[in-house]
Amino acid sequence: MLSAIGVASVDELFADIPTGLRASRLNLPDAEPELSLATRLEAMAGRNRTDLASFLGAGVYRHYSPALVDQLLLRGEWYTAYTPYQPEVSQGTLQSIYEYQSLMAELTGLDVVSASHYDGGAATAEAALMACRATRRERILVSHAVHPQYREVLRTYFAGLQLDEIPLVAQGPAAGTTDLVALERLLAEADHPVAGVVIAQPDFFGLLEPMAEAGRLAHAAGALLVAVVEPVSLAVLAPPGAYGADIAAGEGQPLGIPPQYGGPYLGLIACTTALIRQIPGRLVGQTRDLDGRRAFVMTLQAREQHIRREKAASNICTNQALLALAASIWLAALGPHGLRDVAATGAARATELEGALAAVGAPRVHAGAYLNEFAVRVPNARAVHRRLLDRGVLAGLALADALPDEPALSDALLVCATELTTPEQITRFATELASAIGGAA
Amino acid sequence: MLSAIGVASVDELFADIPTGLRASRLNLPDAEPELSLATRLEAMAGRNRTDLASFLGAGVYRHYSPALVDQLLLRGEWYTAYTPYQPEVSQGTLQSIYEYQSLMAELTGLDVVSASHYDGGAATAEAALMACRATRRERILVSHAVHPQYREVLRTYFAGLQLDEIPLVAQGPAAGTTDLVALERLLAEADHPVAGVVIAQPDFFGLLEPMAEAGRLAHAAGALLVAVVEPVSLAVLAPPGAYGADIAAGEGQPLGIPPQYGGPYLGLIACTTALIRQIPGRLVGQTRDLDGRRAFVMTLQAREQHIRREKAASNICTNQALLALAASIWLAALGPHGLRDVAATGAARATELEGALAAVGAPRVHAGAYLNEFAVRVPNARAVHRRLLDRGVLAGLALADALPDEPALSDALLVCATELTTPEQITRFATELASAIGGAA
Amino acid sequence: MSVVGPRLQPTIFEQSRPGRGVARVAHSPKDALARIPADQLRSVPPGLPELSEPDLVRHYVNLSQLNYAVDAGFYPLGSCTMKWNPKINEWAARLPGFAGLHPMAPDETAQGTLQLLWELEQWLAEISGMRAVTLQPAAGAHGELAGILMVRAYHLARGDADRTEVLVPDSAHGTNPATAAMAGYTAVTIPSRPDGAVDIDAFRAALGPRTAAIMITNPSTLGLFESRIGDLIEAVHAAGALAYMDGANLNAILGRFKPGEAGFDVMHINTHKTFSTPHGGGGPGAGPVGVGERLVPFLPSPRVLREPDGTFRLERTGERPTSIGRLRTFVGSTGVLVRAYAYLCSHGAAGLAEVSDDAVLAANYLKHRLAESGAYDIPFARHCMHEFIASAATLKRATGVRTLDVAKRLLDKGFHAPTVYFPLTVEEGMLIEPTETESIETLDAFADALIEIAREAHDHSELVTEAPHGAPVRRLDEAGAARQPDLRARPMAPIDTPCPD
Amino acid sequence: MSVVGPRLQPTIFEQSRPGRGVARVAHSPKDALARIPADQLRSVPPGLPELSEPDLVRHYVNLSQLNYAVDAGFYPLGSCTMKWNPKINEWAARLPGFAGLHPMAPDETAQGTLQLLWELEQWLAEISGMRAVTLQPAAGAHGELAGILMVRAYHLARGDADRTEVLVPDSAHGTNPATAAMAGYTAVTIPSRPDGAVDIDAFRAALGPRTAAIMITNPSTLGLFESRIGDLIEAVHAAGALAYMDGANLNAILGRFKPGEAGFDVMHINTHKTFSTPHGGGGPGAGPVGVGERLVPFLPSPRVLREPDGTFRLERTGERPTSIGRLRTFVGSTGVLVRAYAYLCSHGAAGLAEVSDDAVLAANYLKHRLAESGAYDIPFARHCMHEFIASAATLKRATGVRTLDVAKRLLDKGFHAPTVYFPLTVEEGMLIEPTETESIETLDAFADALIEIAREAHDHSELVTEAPHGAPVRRLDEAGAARQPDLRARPMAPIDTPCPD
Ligand SMILES: Cc1ncc(COP(=O)(O)O)c(C=O)c1O
Ligand SMILES: Cc1ncc(COP(=O)(O)O)c(C=O)c1O
Repeated sequence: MLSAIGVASVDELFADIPTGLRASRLNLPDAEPELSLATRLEAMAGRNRTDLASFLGAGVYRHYSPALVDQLLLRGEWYTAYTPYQPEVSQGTLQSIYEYQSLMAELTGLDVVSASHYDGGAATAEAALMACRATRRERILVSHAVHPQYREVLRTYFAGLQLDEIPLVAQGPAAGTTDLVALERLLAEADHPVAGVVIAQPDFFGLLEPMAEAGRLAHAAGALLVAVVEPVSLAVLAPPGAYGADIAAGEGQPLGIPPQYGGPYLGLIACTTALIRQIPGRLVGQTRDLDGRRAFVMTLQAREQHIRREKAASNICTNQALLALAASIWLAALGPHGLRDVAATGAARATELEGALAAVGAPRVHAGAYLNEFAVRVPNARAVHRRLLDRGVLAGLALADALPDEPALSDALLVCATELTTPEQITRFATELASAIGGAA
Repeated sequence: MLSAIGVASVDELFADIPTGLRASRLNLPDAEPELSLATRLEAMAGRNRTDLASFLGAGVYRHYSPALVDQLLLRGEWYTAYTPYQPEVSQGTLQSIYEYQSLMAELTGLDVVSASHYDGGAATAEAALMACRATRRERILVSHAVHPQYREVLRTYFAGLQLDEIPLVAQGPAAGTTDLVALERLLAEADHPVAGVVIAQPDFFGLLEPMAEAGRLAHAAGALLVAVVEPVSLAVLAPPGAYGADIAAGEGQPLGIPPQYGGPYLGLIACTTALIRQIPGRLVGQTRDLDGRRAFVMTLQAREQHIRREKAASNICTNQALLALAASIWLAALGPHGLRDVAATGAARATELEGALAAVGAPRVHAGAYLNEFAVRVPNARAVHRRLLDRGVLAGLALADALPDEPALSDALLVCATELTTPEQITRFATELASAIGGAA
Repeated sequence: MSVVGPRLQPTIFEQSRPGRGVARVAHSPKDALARIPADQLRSVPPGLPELSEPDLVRHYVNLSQLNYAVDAGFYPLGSCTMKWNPKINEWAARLPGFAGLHPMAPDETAQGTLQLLWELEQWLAEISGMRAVTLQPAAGAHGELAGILMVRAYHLARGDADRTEVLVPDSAHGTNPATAAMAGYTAVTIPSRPDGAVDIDAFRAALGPRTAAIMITNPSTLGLFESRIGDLIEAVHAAGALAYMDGANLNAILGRFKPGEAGFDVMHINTHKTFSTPHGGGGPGAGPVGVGERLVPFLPSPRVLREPDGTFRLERTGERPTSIGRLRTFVGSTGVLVRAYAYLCSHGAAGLAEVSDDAVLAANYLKHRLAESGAYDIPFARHCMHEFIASAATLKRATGVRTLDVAKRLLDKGFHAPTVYFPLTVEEGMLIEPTETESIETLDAFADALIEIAREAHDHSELVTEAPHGAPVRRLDEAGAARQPDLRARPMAPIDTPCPD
Repeated sequence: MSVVGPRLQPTIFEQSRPGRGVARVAHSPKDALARIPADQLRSVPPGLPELSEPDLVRHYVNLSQLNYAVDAGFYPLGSCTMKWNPKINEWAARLPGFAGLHPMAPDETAQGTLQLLWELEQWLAEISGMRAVTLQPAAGAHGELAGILMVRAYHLARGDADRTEVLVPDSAHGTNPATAAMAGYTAVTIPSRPDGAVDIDAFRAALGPRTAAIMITNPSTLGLFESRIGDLIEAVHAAGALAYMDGANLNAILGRFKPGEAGFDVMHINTHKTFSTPHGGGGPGAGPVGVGERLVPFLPSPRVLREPDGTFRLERTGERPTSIGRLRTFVGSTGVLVRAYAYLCSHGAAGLAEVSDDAVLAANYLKHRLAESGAYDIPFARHCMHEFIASAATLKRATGVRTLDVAKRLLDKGFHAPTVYFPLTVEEGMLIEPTETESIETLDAFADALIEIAREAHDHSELVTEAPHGAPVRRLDEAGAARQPDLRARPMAPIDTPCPD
């Protein structure tokens, strides 16, 4: 090839790099043959402890993934294609995204679904920005019961905009949920008109929020309601479209995507048709080809960065299409009854877990209704959590770690159950907890 | 559908089954949903101990399988197709078999390769029967150093024919290999003309046999030489075609196929062009389509049961095509240098192993050359073997179990090394052996 | 590249270029082979191909797309039961504990697999109505060999050495007579009745003191249940012979008919037909064999045994001297059997009965659609089991279009063809087996396609006789392939060894 | 069914039939939801489809075959670096210890992954010449946002609040100006030189006290290395601004140019371009960001820290108050990063340098083939980096055939099209990036195809303007799709709930 090009060495091709700017030697290890790399990676992966009886959820939930899901995802035709720029040879990807949009529309009750965002936190931030664009206002209210890490992401994305928190009800049956009185007050601040109100359902503590009422309050003030949702819960919980949310955002990981230490995940954004021109990210629509055959194509691209550049709805380009496909296959493999069974079995196991923990002296912190996750009060929660870890039980999340500023929660553990939680694991947790509480006391 | 067919119930469709012969109720468990089945199977598989430092070979060898191999095998287009009866829509399978035949021809140095048999033992029996057909004789001589379980299979297949064993050299540098003097004597028995001589290379003890000389003796007596080969060894050892074997048979499992407790494996049979009409099993040949395009098709089917029925070369129908594909992909992924590295690294590790075991008092039993497997003398071999198992070391095969009738081997272990054997495992084996010998003494 | 049409591929040898391979394992030490005598070493290295990973993977991805497969479409290949292969089965067989287990591993390290095998034997014994089951055979034909060798051992054990014949109908699968011959018997062919069905009376007539066994497929290869099977078995036993059932068609009768209860002495089961272990482009499969009381002593060794303490072990060599011995190196095609076990557990008792109900319903529905259309002959009007025969005999007389042409034209319409010209006893026959896993939409689409082909045969017969038009290749020169066999490629590029670096 | 031509598929909703689904998990207890207030429960169940396993799997198998993919063929999509995705990477990411790890798992249970992330940061810092790296961003654009937010934090931390502009060339990827806007900056577009290349002098002229940063892609989106980049960086720093490098084209310069050494303050890396993590039909990717000394305090949290005892941990919330904070919920797209790590280790130092050598060699070879043929314009004659621009401008004037037509015709010839009309600054441009993993046979076949298309444009232009002819669909009505957006299917069949049984 060199002689065809007419150079004597590859070095000549790099002549444009000024001598003074040439790189120092790459100080890196030598190439590792596949066998030794595989052996080393297996050992590294083995140092992670994924063998624990785990009650940790906090926004990431393990669910059963039927064998067919990953077998299909391993087809190179899916994962080694790129953005469907040439739709004639990308109908697989395009139709799968259209179907993903349709599935999410069913779950959320909202008609417009974007073809994926980075993850739940980033999607929530994008949804909040979207509310600002749609209302031409610059202030967002976010419930304190939204996942603390989502709130951190919101703060990062809102560096130049205004972000205020809605406090929680402190006591009584509604403790741990968004304080609607405070919300009404914040919405009423005439100098600072609110673009959107962000509330999670279920909230970070697993509690069910008064979404419909919050929506009425927001709308009365000309603001949009952004619901942060957990998609598996939507098998049984009222969907955002039903309680008047304008935008739903959330984390698609529970739809059969492995936890894999934080990503790649699947950011969900759905909205009403009224907001279609404001939604960030890719959209796929149905159309026809020259011969009249149904086909699918990326559409409404005038919202996107490659057309609108600095005026785009978002800078997103690469998205999470493969995860959207994974979620679609998972949902289609479970079907409506299977998804309901997953959600309801999680709730049933959570009821058992609540009983078992209460019986050994760890009662719930809050009184409100929950689906499959809840906080329990445990003396010396952090020490107990660590002790249980040594006994092979991952006792959920010590809330003192997640919300260090809230002394009221310093002795609480956030625990969850799913259909993968077995009665044996619950018994084991309760037994170990009993002895740990005794020991730590 | 029932009404279209014109019946009131499915039961009517089964009216032909006489009442007296109807089945009793199926006394079996209820259907198990995928999640609970998966959980149970995982637990069952977990009860097998595949975490041991293993030195067990004895005809089955673990080798590194590059990640691409299984990912390709999981493509449904391969494993959910059947025998390529419609070649126009089966060129994938057909070309892959043609390539398999070509790869095996390269390894064995023999030009005709059948498209797979059940496993090494069955292939060896078929090869012996083939020698009988080709020579119109009914007597086979099999070396006592052929794997004892292959010899059992031969006996089963030869229920009506004559099968004699060739004894081994008992002492000296050739101990453990086939006794050529005895072979010559057996071949000379005029009343019982010999169809074929079956010798394994390497033999069951890992030793290299005098194949060329055995071939000359066989041919001088009008018999064929059937070489039982281990395909990975053919990267470095002289191939059957080079030392005059007429037929090669063997186990293809070492070509990257998982041990999986005995199967499915890959029976190899290759032969010289002279024997093409006698080879059992499927053959794929190159041809053209109506437009002159190159294509592949099953050929010479007049040898097969579906055409020749009771006069067929064998009753084989379903074969091991998917394993032939697996072996082909594995070989192509390693390439000539990779395969050599696999074979030679096994030999190098075996040298280390020999040294380490000799150093702790377990010297080799035989003096002859070996590739990557050999027998060592260990006092109380069976007890030591069991004791090492408790310490996480699978110390090869206690020959007393495999060859119970041979007191000379009752204190011997057959051990092997491959490229997957690590220096740490060798040290561990030697250390544990030293303490076990001490303990058992 | 198949998105713009399937691409024929050069062979891996044609794609090979020296130096393109990937080093997957570390180089071996230079002196690794120094201790091996030079005359035992290879002088010319094997001419394996050297491909980069992209070239290699693309080769097999593109080749795979030249295949028709159950994972992509309907495959009504009669007698082969190309049913759906649930994906959990593939997952299960790959579990490291199952896949990584050495077949000579000490019993105490193999309890998971041994238990699975033992339980699978119980399932199959219950389903077949047999006393005991061996999982050892690698395929149906291998099971037949096991069965007939047990028959032989049985007679010899009773000192009954004169039985030299096995009776087989002419409609039998070729493996039946071939097996009889392999086991040292003379296969006596019993002609079928004019209607193609097995002739029970002809069987009875041929039975005698030389008869070692009959081999019969029930439901028959025509997809019909033999209602006089009870009489035949009685006659066989009266003649001192044994009755072998080829169980390839078991998918029709799960929960409805247990061959062992009906008096059969021995039968094989094809897991790759009835129990959804995949066909793999020609294999692997597994051919478990069930036997009645009389043949239990002769089962192949090693059996899987359950100890009083609930642990499992393999029978030791020589432990049961009546055994016919080993049929293969190790205990069985365990990887296949794990899949069969997963399938059985997924279905359970009721689910298995439903499998047969649905398979028989689907076949009768398809048969009805074709009969009603008048497009093809349906030689046997009565209800079929899980498959049925249609024939293009009338169509051929009218248009010159043969069954083979119809089969090729089906490929153009996106379907695999049925089994054609089997059994040999039916003129222009096609054996159509939809299996239980196909939707009514698929069945209808297939019937519509067949009916349309018949119309095409009348209107533009060359559309059919020159089919397929849309497949990667057109019809092949099979005679040429056999005349001048080209069975292997030759490496294109010289091989350097040892490694060039 | 694609063996006889790709098949368009009905949607999963159209294939749904009540009762066809498979029960994959046990039914939940009847009273599972009794404790939840009715008004919080859903009244109408979601209309998810109900498909049998065969229908479901076939749907996705057949759909997949409608895609062009790197695993099946050549994908020279400029700027996207569609290189080979080694299969070991997919295996590694699926290891249960990696895939099953919860992102809030206590540090002591996550040591394997934490070590991998920490080591990967070191690799990337060494490759980029940067002081430190964050692995958090989910894609290139996300990395840009992280980078520009750090720039903003840097200026603010110095009390320098008047910098409101980010300078971006008009040839930049759309994400650059969009990112500047998202971070609250005004994106100032700098026109390119007439020859399309970045205009360093125009940049220098626009620099001033309002400039927060420049964002520049080097090698440029034309595939040219900016030889005056050193001067520009100097000018940027002299103006008190920072220099951001869009590292999407890093594949050209591994081991040859380290942006950090050259003075860039911040850059992002696309693992899904340079380090072979797959593109996944549009994602996921990962966009690690490297920073120089000055920006280290502002890196997103949490960072991965190595303790003196050699263990690893995640930074705690609030531990480093200068941080710009979190950009996403958890630490990063770890599953993608495992793949990148595997890729880096497989290559090692020498292998990575070879990647760039081969990528640049392949691009120059292809460029030479096209230039020599005269079939297309090659606007920039000098040696290119890993990609180059060809143009159909002259061809269009002669034949009316546009770059878009050439792209569509390439599909018929079995190749994916290059990136067309990007950067926007070149008339009828196509950005061709072969990557390092393609063989010379593939490069030649692609060049031959392009040259043949030019010939077709002259001889039978409608062959080209009406292409593709062999793809599953012809050209689409994109305007219609936007005019009347149809963004979702509606379920066809009513849904029963709870479960019908
Ligand atoms: C009726 C019948 N008998 C026997 C066999 C032989 O089974 P196998 O192919 O598994 O050896 C088959 C399958 O091809 C068959 O259909
Ligand atoms: C030059 C350039 N910059 C930025 C990006 C954005 O990267 P991503 O798509 O990962 O967000 C891309 C990729 O599309 C690119 O090519």
